[in-house]
Amino acid sequence: MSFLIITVLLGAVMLAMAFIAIYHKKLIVAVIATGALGLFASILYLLLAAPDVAMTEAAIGSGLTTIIFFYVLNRIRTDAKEEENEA
Amino acid sequence: MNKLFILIIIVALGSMLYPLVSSFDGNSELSSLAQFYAQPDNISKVNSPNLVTAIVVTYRGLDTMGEVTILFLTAAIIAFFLKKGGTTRTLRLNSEIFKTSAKLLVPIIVMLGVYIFINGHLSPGGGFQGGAVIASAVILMLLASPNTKLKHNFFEALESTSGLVFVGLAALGALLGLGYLDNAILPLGEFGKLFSAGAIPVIYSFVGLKVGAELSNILNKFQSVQSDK
Amino acid sequence: MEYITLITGFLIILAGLWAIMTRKNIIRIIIGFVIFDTGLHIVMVSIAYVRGGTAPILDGSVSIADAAQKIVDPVPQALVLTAIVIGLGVTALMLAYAMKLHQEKKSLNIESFKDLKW
Amino acid sequence: MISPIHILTIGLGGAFALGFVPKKAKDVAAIIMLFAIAFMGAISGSWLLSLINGGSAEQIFTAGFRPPYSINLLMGLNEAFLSTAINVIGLLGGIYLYKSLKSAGNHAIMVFLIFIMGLNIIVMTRDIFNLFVFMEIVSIATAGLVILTETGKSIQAGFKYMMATGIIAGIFLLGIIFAYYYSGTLNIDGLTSANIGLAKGGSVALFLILVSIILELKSFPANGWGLDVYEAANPGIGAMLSSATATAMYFVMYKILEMAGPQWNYYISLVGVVSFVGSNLVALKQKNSQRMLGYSSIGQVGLLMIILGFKDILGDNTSYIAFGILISHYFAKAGLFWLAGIVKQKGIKEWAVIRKKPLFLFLMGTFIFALIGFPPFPSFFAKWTLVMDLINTGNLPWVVAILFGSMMEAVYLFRWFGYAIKGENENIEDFKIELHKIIPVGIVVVSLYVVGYFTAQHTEVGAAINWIPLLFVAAIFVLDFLPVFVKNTIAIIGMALYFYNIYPDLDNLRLIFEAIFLVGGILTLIAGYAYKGKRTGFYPVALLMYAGLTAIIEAQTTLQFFFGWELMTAGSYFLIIRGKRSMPHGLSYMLFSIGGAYALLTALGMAYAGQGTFSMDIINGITYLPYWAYGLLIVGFLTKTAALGLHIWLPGAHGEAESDVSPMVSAILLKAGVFGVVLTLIGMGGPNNEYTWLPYALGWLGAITALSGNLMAVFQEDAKRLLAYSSIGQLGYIVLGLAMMSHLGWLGGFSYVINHFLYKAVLFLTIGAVVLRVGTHNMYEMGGLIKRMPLAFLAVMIGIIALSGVPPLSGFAGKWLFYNAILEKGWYFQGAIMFFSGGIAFLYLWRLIHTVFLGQLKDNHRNVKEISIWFLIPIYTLITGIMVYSFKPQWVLQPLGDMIAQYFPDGQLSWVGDTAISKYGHWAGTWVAVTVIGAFLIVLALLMLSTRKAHKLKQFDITYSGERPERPETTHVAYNVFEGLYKAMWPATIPLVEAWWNRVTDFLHDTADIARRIYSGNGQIYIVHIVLFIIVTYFVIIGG
Repeated sequence: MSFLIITVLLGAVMLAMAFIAIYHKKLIVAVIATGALGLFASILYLLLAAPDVAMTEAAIGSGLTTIIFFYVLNRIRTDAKEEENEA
Repeated sequence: MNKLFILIIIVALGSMLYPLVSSFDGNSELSSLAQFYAQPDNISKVNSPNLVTAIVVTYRGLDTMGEVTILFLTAAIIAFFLKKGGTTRTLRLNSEIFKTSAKLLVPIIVMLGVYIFINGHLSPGGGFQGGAVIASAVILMLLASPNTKLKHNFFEALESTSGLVFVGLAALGALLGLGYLDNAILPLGEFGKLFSAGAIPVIYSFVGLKVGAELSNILNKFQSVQSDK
Repeated sequence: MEYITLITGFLIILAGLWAIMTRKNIIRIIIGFVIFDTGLHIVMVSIAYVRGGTAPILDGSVSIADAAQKIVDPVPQALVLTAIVIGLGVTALMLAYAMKLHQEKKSLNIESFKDLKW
Repeated sequence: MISPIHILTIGLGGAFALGFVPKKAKDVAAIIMLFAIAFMGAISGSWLLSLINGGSAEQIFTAGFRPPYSINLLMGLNEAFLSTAINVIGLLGGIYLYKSLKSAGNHAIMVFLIFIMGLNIIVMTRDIFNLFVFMEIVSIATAGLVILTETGKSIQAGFKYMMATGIIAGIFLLGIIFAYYYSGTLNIDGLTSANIGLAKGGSVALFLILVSIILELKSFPANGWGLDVYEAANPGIGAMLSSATATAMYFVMYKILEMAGPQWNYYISLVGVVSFVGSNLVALKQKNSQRMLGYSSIGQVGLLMIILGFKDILGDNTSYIAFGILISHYFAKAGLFWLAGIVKQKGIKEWAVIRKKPLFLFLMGTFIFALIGFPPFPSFFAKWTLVMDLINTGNLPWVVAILFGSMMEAVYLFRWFGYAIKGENENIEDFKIELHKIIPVGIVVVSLYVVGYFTAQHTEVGAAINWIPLLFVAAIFVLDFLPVFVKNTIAIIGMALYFYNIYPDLDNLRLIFEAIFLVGGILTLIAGYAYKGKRTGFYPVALLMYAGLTAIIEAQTTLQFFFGWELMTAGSYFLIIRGKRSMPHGLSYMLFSIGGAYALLTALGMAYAGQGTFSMDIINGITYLPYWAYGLLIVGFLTKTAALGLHIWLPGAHGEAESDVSPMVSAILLKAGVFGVVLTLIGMGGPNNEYTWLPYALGWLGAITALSGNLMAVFQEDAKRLLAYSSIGQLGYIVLGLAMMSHLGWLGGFSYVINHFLYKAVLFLTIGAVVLRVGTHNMYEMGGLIKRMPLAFLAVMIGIIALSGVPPLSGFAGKWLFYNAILEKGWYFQGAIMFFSGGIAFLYLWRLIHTVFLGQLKDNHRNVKEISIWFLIPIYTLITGIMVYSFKPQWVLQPLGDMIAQYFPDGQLSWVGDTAISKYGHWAGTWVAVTVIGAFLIVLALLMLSTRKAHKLKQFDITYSGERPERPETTHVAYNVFEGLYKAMWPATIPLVEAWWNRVTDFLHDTADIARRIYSGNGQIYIVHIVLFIIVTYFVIIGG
C-alpha cells in the first residue's frame, strides 16, 4: 500500500515537473525541471524493479541531456549578447 | 494554431490510446519470451546473472550495435555540423581549487565508470551507464579548464578502435560458426564471477569505452562552440 | 502500481505532445520531446512489471532455479535502455540544430522558420 | 558465399575504420566508403543471383539462438533484390555526391555509409524492435545528410524532419511495446501468428505501428516536413531519400502488413489513393522543381501503397506490378534529382537551360516518360497489369482514381518537360558537366531501358512484343550525329524494307492503314531531304511515331496495341513540340493523348474482364459494362481524330509544326484514331449491333465536328491553321460515315480516309514548302506567288479541288457515297449539316488560291524560288494518286467494297465497268471526270480569249488618300475577308469547348492552390498534421 502512495505521489510530482518544464518563464528552470523529471522517473524505475533502466535514465536521460541543454542555452545567450553589443 | 483545437486533438489522441490502458491487465507472470530467458538451461548458456545485460549484449546484441551506431552517428553529424561555428573562444577561468580537485576527481570517476561496465553482467549497469559516467568525468575536466582543447584524435581513435573490436567480436562469432554476436566465443566461465559469461564483459567494456568516447566527443563539440563574453 | 505508472506515463506523453504542439520556443519544443520520450519509457517499464517481481538480476536473493517465477520481465527493460540512448542522440542533434537555427535568424521562435512552404 | 550479415560488418566496420583516416585524406575516406558500399552490393548481389537461380533463402540467426529468442534476419528473394537495389543506388549516389561528401569531411562520409548500411538492415531484419533501431539510424543519418550542403533552408528542413520523425518514432515504439505486451514476442513472424489484432488494445497497437510506417512514407497530407527536405536538401540526398529510403520503408510496410493481417489492406489502399491523388493534385501549382519531384515521389509511394493493399486481390501479380512501378520510380526519380543537381536550377521554367546540351534533354525525357508509364519502361507493363487485374476483379473505381492521379502527374511533369524543350533560355547561364555526376545518371538511364525490356519478357503477352522497330529507332538515335541526307536515306530504306516484309501478313483492312502509315511516311520523309545540317533529334522521334503506328496495325494482343499506341503518342509529341511556339500545343496534345490512352486502357481492361486472354479478339463482344467499354474506346480514339471537344490540341499542334511534320501528324497520324474507331465499331458487332445510341451519338458528333471544324477554318489568317481546322472537319465526315454502320457509310468513310490522306498531305506539304520559302504562315503576307512557284500553285489547286468534293477529282466519290449512305440510313439532319459544311469549305479553300497565289506579289517575295524539289517529288507522287483515284475510282472503291463487305455485307454497290450503281442512282467516275475537265477547259479558253485585252494591275496602282495606314496588313485585300460573315456567325464560333477545358484546368489549379496552403512552413503545424492524421484515420477507418 505504501508503494502505491509513493507511486501516486511520484506521478503527481512528475506531472508537476512536466508542467514547470513546459510553462516556467525561464528556460534554465525549465531545463532543470526536465532533468528533475528524469530523476524522478529513475526513482520510479527502481520501484518497478528496473535498476538498469534507473541508472541509465539518471546518468543519460537526466544527466547528460541536461548538460547539453545548458551548453546550448549558454551559447544562445552569448549569441544574443553579441547581438546587443553589435547593435 | 488555436490552443483549444490542440486540446481537442490531445483529448482525441488520449481517447484513441485509452483502449491500451483499459485493456491493460498488468502481468502476473512473465511473457513467453522472458520465461525462455529465465529458464535455468538458457541462463547457463549465457551465464550472465544480470538478465538485462544478457539480453542487451547477446540476445538483442544487434540492437545494441545499432544503438552504439546511433551515438556514433550523432557525434559524427554534430562534428561536421558545428564545424563552422568557431567564433573566438574567450572563456572564464576557474579557481585553482576547482581545477585541482577536478584533477583529483577525474581519474576516480573514470575508474568508477570502468568498474560499472566491467561488472555489467553481474550488477546493474553496464556499457551505457559506465560510458555516461566516463563522459561526466570529461565534462568535469572541460569545466575545470575550459580553454584546453581535448585531444580530439584520441577520442576518435578510441571510438573507432572499440567500435571495430565490437564489430570484430560479433563477426568472429559468425566466422567461428557459432552465430553473429554469440558470446560463447570466449569460455563461459563460472556463473557470477567477473571472468564469465563469455564475451559479454569484453563486449560491454568496449561498448562502454565507445559510448564514453562518443559522448565525450559530443560534449566536447558543444563545448568547443562556447564563448563567454 | 503498474496501472498508476502506466497512466502517469501516458499523461506525460500527452503533456510532451502538448508542449511540442503549442510552445513556440524551439528549446521548449525540444524539452517537449524529452518529456514525450520520458513518458514513453515509463510506459515501457510499466509493461515490464510483474506483480511482486524483483529486478532481473540473479544475485544472492534470487536463485537460478526460481528465476522465472520471481523476476520482472527483462525484455522491455532492455528495450528502454536502447531507447534512452537513442533519445539522447536525437536530443543532442536537435539541440545542435536549434543552435544553428538561432545563429541563422537570431530567433528561437519556430514561426520564424517558414522559408520553405507550399 | 558470404553471409548477408556481413553487410552490417562491412558497413559498420568501414564507418568505424574511417575514424582512423586522417582528416586531410578525404579522397582516401571517400574511396573506402565507395568500396564498402560496393562490397555490400556484391554480397547482396551474389545472393540475388543465387536466389534467382533457385537457391534457398538464408536465415541469419544472431547470438546463437533461434528466433523468436534472438534477432534474426532474412535474405530472401525480395530482400536480396531490394538490398542490391539500395546498394547500387547507394554506390551511384556516393559517386554522384563524391565532391559534396568530401567537402563536408570524413564525418559526412561515415554518415553516408551508415545510412546505406541501415537501409540494408531495415530490409533484412525480422525483428520489430530491431527495425525500430535501424529506422532511427536511418532517420538520424538523414537528418545529418540533409545539412550536407548547409544552407539556411536545409537547416530548417532538417529540424522539421527531426521533429516529425521524433513523433513518428515515438508512436512506433508505443505500438511495439504494446504489441509485445499482447503477444510476448518481438519477432515479426511470431507477431504474425500471434494475431494480436483480435484484442481491442492489440488492434490499437497494430494501428500505431502501421500508421507510423505510413507516416514515415510521407503520406499526403501529413508530409510537409518530407517535402521541405526534398526541396532543401542537396539533390543527391533527395535522390537517395526518394529512391532508396522510400523503397526500404515500402518494404517495411510490406512486412508489417503481413504481420498485421489482411483486415488492414483496405486501410492501406485508402491511404495510398488519397496520397497518390492528393499529392499529384497539389503538385500542379508547384514551380520549384525539387519540391515538385518530392510531390511526385510521395504520389508514387501512394500508388505503391494501393498495390500493397490489393495484394490479396492481385495475387501472384502483386510483386510484378510493384516491381515495375517501384523500379521505374526508383531509377527515374533518382535520375531526375541528380539532373536537378547538375542543372542547378530551381524554377521549372529555368530548366530550359538543359537543352543547351541536347543529350541531357534525352535523359530528362527518359525519366519523365518512365515515371508516367510509357513503354518501353517497366512502369508501363506494371500499370497495364495493374489496371487489367483491378478491373478484372471488379475494382473499377480504383482504376479511375489511379488514372486520375496519373493524369495529374502527367500534367505537371510534361509542363516541366515542355519548358525544358521550348522555354526561353537565352539569359540563363549554361551548366557545367562534372564526370562524377554524369556517370550515375547515365547508368540509371541505361538500366531503365534494359529493365524495361526484361520486364516485358517476364510475361507471355509482353514477350510477344516486336522490338525490331524500336531497335531501329535506337540505331537511328545512335547515328544522330550524321547529316540529314544519310539519316533520311537510312530511315526511308528501313521503312520500305519493313513494309515489304510486313505487308503479306496483313488483312486488307490493316493493309490500307499500314500503307497510309508507312508509304505515306516514306513520301513525307522524302521532303526531309530539303533540310540541311543534322536536324538533331528529328529522325529518332519521327521513326518512333512510325514504329508505334506499325505496332498498332500488327498488334495481335491488346497489350501490343496499347504499347504501339503509347509509342506513337510519344513520338508524335516530340514531333509536334519541335515546331516554333509549340510549347502549349505540345502540352495539350500530350494531355489529351494521355487522357485518351487512359480511356483506352480502362476500356481494354473491361474487355479483358472475365476473358483471361489479351488477344485482340476480346474487343469483339465485350461483356463487362459493354456500353461503357465501347464508349471509352471511342472517346479514347476520338482524342486522336480530334473530334469536337477533344480537338483543342490539333490546330496549334498542326499549325506550328515543321513543314514536313504537319503532313505526318495530319494526313497520317490522325488515321490511327480512325483505325481505332474502325476496330471498335467492328467489335461492337457491325451492322447488327445492339448499341443503337452509341453510333447514333457518334454520328451527330461527327456531323457537328465537320461543321464546326470547317467554320473555324474560315476565320483563320494562318494558312497552316486553316488546313488544321479543315482536318478537324474532314475527320468529322469520316466519323459520321463510320457511325452510319452501313456498307455505304463505311465505303464513304474509307474513301475519305484515303482521300484525306492524299490531299491533306499534298496541301500541307505544299503550303509548308511555301512557308519555308516566304517565312510566314499568314496568308495576308503572301500573294501573287503563282508567278514564282507555279508548280506549287498547281498542286494546291488540285488539292483543294479534291478536298472540296466537286468533280472531277476524287473527293466527289466520297461525297457521292455519303449522300447515298445518308439517304439509305435516313439521317437527313446530319446529312443537311454535312451539306452545309461542305459549302462552308469553299469559303476557306478559295482563299488558299486567291490569297496566297493570286493578286500582287509582295516586294520581299520578288526573288523567292519555286518550292524545293524534295517537296515537289512527294507532292506530285501523291497527286498522281489523286488522279488515278479520280479517273479510275473503281480501282480503289471496288477492293474497298469487297473488304468492307466482310463486315457489312448488305447494301453493296454494284459495278458495271467503271459505273457504280446504288439504290439511288449511278455514277461513272471516268466519264464524269473527263466531262468536267472538258467543260473546264472550254470555259477557261473562253475566259482567256475574252480577257486578252484586260489591263494588268501593277503594284502601285493602289492609291491611298495621302495617309499611311498604321497596320499595313489591314489593307491587304484578303485581310479579315470574312469580317461580315463573322459578324453573322460569331455565336457559332465562340470557342465554347476551349472555355470549358480552361474552366476545368483552372478549377484543378485553384483546388491545388488552396489545398497546398496547409503546408504553412511551420514545423509545429506539421506535427499537428501528423497527430491529426493519426486520429482521423483511426476514427474514420477503424472506429467508424
